[in-house]
Amino acid sequence: MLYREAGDFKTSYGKDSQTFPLKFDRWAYWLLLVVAFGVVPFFINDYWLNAVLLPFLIYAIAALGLNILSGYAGQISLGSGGFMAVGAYSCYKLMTSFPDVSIFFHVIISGLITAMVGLAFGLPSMRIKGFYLAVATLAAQFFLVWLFNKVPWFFNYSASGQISAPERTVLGYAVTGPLATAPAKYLFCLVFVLLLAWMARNLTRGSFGRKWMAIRDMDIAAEIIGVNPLSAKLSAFGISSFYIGISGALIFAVFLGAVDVNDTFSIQKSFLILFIVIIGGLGSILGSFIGAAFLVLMPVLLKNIMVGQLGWPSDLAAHFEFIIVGALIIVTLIIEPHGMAQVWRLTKQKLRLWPFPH
Amino acid sequence: MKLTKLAAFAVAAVVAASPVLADLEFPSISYRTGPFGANGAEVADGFSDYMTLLNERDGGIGGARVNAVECETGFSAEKTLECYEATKGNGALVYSPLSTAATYQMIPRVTADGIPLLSMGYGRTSVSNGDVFSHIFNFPGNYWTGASVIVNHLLDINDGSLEGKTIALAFHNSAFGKEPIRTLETLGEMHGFDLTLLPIDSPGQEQKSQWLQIRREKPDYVLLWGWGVMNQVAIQEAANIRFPMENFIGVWWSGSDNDVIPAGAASDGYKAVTFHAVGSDFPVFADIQKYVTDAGLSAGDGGNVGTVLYNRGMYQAVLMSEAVKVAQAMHGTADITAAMMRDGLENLVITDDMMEAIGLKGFGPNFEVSCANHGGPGLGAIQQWDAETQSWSLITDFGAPDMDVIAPLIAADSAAYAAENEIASQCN
Amino acid sequence: MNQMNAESYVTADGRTIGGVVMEMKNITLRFGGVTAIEDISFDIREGEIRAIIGPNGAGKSSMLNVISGFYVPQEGEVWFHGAPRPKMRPYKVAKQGIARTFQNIALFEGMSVLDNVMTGRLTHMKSGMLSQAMWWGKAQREEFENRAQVEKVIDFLEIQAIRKTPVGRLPYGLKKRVELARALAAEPKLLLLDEPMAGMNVEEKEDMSRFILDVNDEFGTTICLIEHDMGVVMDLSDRVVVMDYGKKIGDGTPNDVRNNQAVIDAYLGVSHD
Amino acid sequence: MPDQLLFAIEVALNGLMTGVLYALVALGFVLIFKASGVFNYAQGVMALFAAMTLVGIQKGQVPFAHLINSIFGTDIHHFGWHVPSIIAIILTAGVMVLFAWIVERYILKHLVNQPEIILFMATIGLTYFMEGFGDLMWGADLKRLDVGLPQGINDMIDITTAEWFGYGFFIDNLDIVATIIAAILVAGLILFSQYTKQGRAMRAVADDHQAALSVGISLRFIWVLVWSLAGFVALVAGMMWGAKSGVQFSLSLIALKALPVLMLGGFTSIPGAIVGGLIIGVGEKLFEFSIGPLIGGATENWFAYVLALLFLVFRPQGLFGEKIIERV
Repeated sequence: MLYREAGDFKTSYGKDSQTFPLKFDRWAYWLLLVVAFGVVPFFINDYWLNAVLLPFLIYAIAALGLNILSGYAGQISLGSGGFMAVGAYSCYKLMTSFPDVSIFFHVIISGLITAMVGLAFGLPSMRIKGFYLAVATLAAQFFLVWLFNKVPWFFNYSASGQISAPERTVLGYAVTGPLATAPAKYLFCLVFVLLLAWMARNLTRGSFGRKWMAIRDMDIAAEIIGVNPLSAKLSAFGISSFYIGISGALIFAVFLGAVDVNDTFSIQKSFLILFIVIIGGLGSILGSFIGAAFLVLMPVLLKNIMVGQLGWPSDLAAHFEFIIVGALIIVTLIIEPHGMAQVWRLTKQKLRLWPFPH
Repeated sequence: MKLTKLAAFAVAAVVAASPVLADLEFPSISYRTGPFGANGAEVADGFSDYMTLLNERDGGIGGARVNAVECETGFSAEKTLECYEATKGNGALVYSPLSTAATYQMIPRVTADGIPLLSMGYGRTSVSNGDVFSHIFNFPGNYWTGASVIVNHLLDINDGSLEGKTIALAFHNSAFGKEPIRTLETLGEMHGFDLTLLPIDSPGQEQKSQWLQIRREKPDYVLLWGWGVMNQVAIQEAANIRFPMENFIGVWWSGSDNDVIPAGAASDGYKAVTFHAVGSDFPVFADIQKYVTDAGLSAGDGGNVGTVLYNRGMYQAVLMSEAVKVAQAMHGTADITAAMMRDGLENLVITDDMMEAIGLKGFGPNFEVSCANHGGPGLGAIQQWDAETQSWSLITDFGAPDMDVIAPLIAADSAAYAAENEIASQCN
Repeated sequence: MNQMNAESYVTADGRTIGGVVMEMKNITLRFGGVTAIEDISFDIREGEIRAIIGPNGAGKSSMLNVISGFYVPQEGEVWFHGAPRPKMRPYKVAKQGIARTFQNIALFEGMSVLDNVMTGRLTHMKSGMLSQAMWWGKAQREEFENRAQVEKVIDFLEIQAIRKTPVGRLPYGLKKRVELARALAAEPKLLLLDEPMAGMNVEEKEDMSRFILDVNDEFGTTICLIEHDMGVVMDLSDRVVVMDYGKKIGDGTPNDVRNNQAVIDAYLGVSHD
Repeated sequence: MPDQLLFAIEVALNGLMTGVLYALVALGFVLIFKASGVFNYAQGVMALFAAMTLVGIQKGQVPFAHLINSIFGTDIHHFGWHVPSIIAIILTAGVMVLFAWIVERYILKHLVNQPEIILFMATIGLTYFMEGFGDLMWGADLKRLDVGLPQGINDMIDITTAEWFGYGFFIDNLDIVATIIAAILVAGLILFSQYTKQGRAMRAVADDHQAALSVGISLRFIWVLVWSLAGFVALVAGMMWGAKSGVQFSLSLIALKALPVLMLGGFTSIPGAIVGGLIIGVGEKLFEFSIGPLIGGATENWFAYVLALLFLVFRPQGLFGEKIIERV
C-alpha cells in the first residue's frame, strides 16, 4: 500500500496535468535529481561516467528528439545519424570560429542549425508517407555524411578530414578537450538532458503534442478538424532535429572529442536511435530514457559477463552479443510492442492495487 | 526493484572483470566482427599469440607476466573509447587501436592520461614528430613514408623518371584514405607525374564507376588505399578490366591475403608496400607452433598463422615487448608503468642481433626511436602476390622514403597541431 | 451578416432560423470516370438542422467532404457567408468554424478522451512553440482556459467518467459521443454530422437525437447531418435534401419530402431505367 | 565529343547490369512485403547468411566449429569432404526454407496484427541476430565463393564494339550471367504465381488477407512460402555479390542499395523492383560519370536515394502504383 493514489485529489487543471500526478512519483523524481546531480558525479568512477552514463545521457536526448518525430508525430526517420552530424559539425565550426562564446550557446545554436536542416528534409513528408518516408530520410543520412566528408570547409581543411574539439570551459571547468574531467562532462550533459526532457514534456502535453498525435493517429481527420499538416509535420521535424542536433554536438564535443563522420554518424547510429525509441516505447518521454539505458548498458553488461566473468574469447562474445541483442529486441517486441515504458506503466498500475489486486 | 537488481549485477560484473594487478597490461583493442572483422581477427591473433608465447616460453617479459586482454570494438570508435575507459585504470601500458579514426580520438586522451599509443603504419602521420606528440609513436612506417616508398619503387622500375606518367589513387573516402594525398601531390610535382583521385565510399562494395574510369583513362599505375571489402572488390575489378596487376600497388592495409584470395588466379602479380617481411619462414613460428598452437592456446582457430596481417600483429607485439625490455632496463624494475613504457618506446633501438635473438632475423628493418623522431626511418619494401603458390614474397629490400619531402610535411602538420592545442616543445 | 437571403423565421418550437449561411451552387464531383455528385445546389440556413438523406452510394458523404473542403468539386461553387469560398485546404475550412464528425469514427486512437476533445480546441489555441516548451504563463493560461471550455462540453455530453480513458478502449456508442464532443469543442458555426446514429441501438439513438437537438437549441449551432434512419431524420430536421445516384431528387421540409414521388421511388427501390 | 558519348553508353550499359543486381535484392523485399506486409530489413543479412552457408557446405566446414573447439578444447574445422556446387546450392536452399519456417514459427506468428513499424523493427532485430549467428556458425573470416561463375571482361563484346566504334565496351561476364539468372528467376516466379495452386494462394493473400483466409488458405503456410522464396532470391543475390567481393560481413550492406529501388518501384510491385533497379543503376552510374568529377565523386551512396526521393515527391504512388484516392 506504499504506492497509492487514494486521497490524492486534484483541485485545479494545473495539478491535473502534472507530469507526476502522484505524490510518491514526485518524491521519487526529486530524489532522483538529487542523486543525479549530487551523488553520481562524485561517487561513480570515471569508467562509468565516461563510457556508460555519458552515452546514455546523450542518446537519451537523441531518442527524445526522434520520439517526438516518430512516436508523437508518427513520421519514421532513419536520418538521425545525418542530423547528428549536422549538429556535430555546426558545433565544431562555431567552437573554432567563435572561441570566446560559451560552449553552452554553441551547443544550442548547433541544435537550431540542425533544426533548419531538418525542416528542409522534412518537406517531402507532405507528399510521402510511411515506409516510403522512412527510406526517403535515408537520403538525408547519406547525403549529409557525404557532404561533411567532401567539403573541406566543414573540417577546417584538416588533412585527414576529421574534426576534434578544442578545450572549452563552463564556469572555469573544462567540459571538452582531453583535460575535461568526467564529472564535469557528465554534469554538462545532464543539464541539457534535464532541460530538454522538461521541454519535451511541456510540448507533448500541450497543443503541439496534440497536433502531432492527431497527425500520427489519423492525418486526414486531423486536417479536417483544423490541424495544418504542413506546420504540424514540419514543427515535429524541426523540434526533433533540434534535439538530435544537440545530441550530435554533445557526442562530438563532450563524449568522443574527435569524430570521423563515416564512423560515428553512419546509418548504424540512425538505427540505434530508432531502436532506443521503439524498445523504450514510442510516444513516451520515460521510454526514451529506459530505451537508452537498455541499449547502452546491455552490450557493456554482456561483454563484461561473457569476457570478464566467463572468460570467453572476445570474438565469440561479440557474436553472442549480436545474437542476444537481436533476440532481446524481438522478444521485447513480441511481449510488449509498446515498449518498456508500457511495461513500467503496467507494473505501476499493479503496484497501485497491491496487495489487493481485486 | 528489477532495475536495482540489474544495476547490482552490473556493478558486480565490472568489479569482477578487473584482472589481478602487477602483470604487464597490454589491452588488445581488436575487432573480430563487423565490416573489417576478417582483417582485424588476423592482427589480433598475431598479437595475442606472441604475447602468449612470451608467457609460456619465457614466463613473461623480464619475469613479469603479460596480460593481453582483448576488447572487441567491431571497428566502432565509440566501442574503442569504451574499451579504453574500461582498461586504462588497470595499469595499461600501451594502446594500439588499429583504426585511424579511433587513433585520432585517442591522441589527446592518452596524452592527457600519460599512456603511450603505438599506431604502427596507421593513424595520424605527423605524430612522428615526438617533439609535439609526446606519447604517440608510429614507427616503423607511416602513410607518407609508405606512399613515398611506392613512388621510389615506381622510379626504380622506370629508370628514375616518372615524367609524364599518370598515377590514379583509389582511396577509402575517410581520414585513412585521404592521408597520402598531400604527399603524393607533392611527389607528383617533384617527379612530374599526374595524380588522379578516385574516392570510394565505405564499404566499397560497388566500384564499377571508378574502374570504368580507370579503363578509359588508362593510368600507368593505380595505387590502392583501402581496407576491408573495398580491397577485394578493387582487385577483382582490376582483374575484370585486365589492368596489369604488376602496375597495381596497394598500401600495407591493402596487401593482405584476404585481399587477393577472392579474385583467385586473376590477382597474380599484385603488389603492396610493407614494413615487415612476409611468410612463416622464421624460427619464431616454430616456437609459436610448439608453445601456443599445439598447446591449444591460440587466440583464433590457428588458421591465420603466417598471413600478412597475423605477422603484423605479431610484429607489433614484438616491438612492444622489446620496448618493455628497454623500459625495464632503464628503470630497473620488471613491473613497469605506462610512463616507463613511454620511455621504453622512445629509446627503442632495433638491431639485427635483437631480431635474430627473437627468431625473426630480417623480418623488419633496423631502426632507432628518439625523442624528436617517434616514427623511425620509415623503411619499406614491396611485396608481390603469387597466386599459384598462394604466397607473398618481397621483391625489393627495405628502402628509405624521400624524407626531404616528408619531413617538411610532418613539421608543418605537427606545428599546426601544436599551435592549435598550445603544446610546448617536449624534447628540450 | 447575410446579404442575399436575409429573411428569417421562427419555427413551430420557437427557434429562430436565420438567413442562408452556406450555399452549394451546382456542385459536380467526379473521381476519374465516376460522377459522385452531379450538379447539386442547396442551401443551409443559420440555426437550422439540415439533413441530407439518400440510399447507399448516393453521394451524401462526398457532399459533406466537399463542404469540409476535403474534396474539391470539378464544377460549382461553395458560398459561405454570402461570398464564394476560394479553394482551400480542409484545415482552413475548419478554422472558419466548420466542424464535423465522420461516418467511420475518426478518433485519435492513441490519445485519451480528454486529449481527443482538446484537439477540437486546436483552432482556438495560438501560443507559440517556445512559450509552450517553457510552459510559460501565456501557454499555461491558454491551456487551462481551453480545458475549462472542453470540460463544459464533457459535462454537456455526460462523458466525465471516461475523461482519462484511451479512446481505443471505448465501446462504439461512446466513441460516437466523444467524436461529437470533439466537434462541439471547436464551438463551430456549422456542425456537420456524418451518420451520427449509424450502428446504434434504439436507446443510443434516442440519446444522440437528444444531444443533437440540445446542441442546436442551447448553442444555436447550425447543423447539417447525414442519416439513414428516415424516422430520426424526419423528427430532427427542419429541412431535408434527398440525393440518389449523385443527383438531388428532393428538397424541402420533412413533410414535403415524405410526399415526394421521386423520393418514395428511390427508397422503395423502383428500378432506374 | 563522340568519345564522351561512347563512354556514356558504356557507363549506362554497366549501370543497367548493376541495376539488375540491385533489383535482385529488391525482389526479395517485394515478395515478403506483398504477401505479409513485413518490410524485411533482414533481406541483406539473409543474402550473407545464404552465401556463407553455401561456401560452408561446399567446403565441408563444421558449423559452430569455433564454439565447439573453445568449449570442448577440440580442434575440428572441416569434415574433409568437398560438396559439388549444385548440390551445395540445393542444400543451401533447404537451409533457407528451414530458416523461413523458424522465422514464421518463432517471430511472425507472435507478431500478427502488430503495426508495420513493429514488424519492421523485429526484422532489424532479426538482422542483428543473424549477423551474430552467421558468424558463430561459419566464422567471421573472409571466404572465397567459387561456384564456377565466369568473371571478367567479355571479349566478344569488347572486340565487336571495338570494330564498330573504335572503342571496346567493357561488360563483365558475371553481370551477363547475373542478368540471365535474374531473368530466369523472375520468369520462374511469374510462372509459379500464375500456374500453381500455391502461387495463386500467394497472390490471393497479397490481394486481401481476410478474403484469402475465408476461403481456407493457410496464412502461415503462405508466409513460410514467401520467406522461403525470398531466401532463395537472397541466395542468388548472395552468390552474385559474393562472387564479386568474397563472402564477408559487408555483403549484408547490399540491402541499403535495394532501398531506393523499392522507393522508386513501389514496395509491392515486382516489375517495379526490376525497372526501379535499372533506373537506379543507370542513374547513379551516369551521374557519377557526368556530374561526379565536378563535385568530388563518390556520389553513388546518396544519389540513388535523392533520385528516388525527388521522384516520389512528384509521383507519390511510385512507378507503377495507381493514383491514391484518400477517403475518410
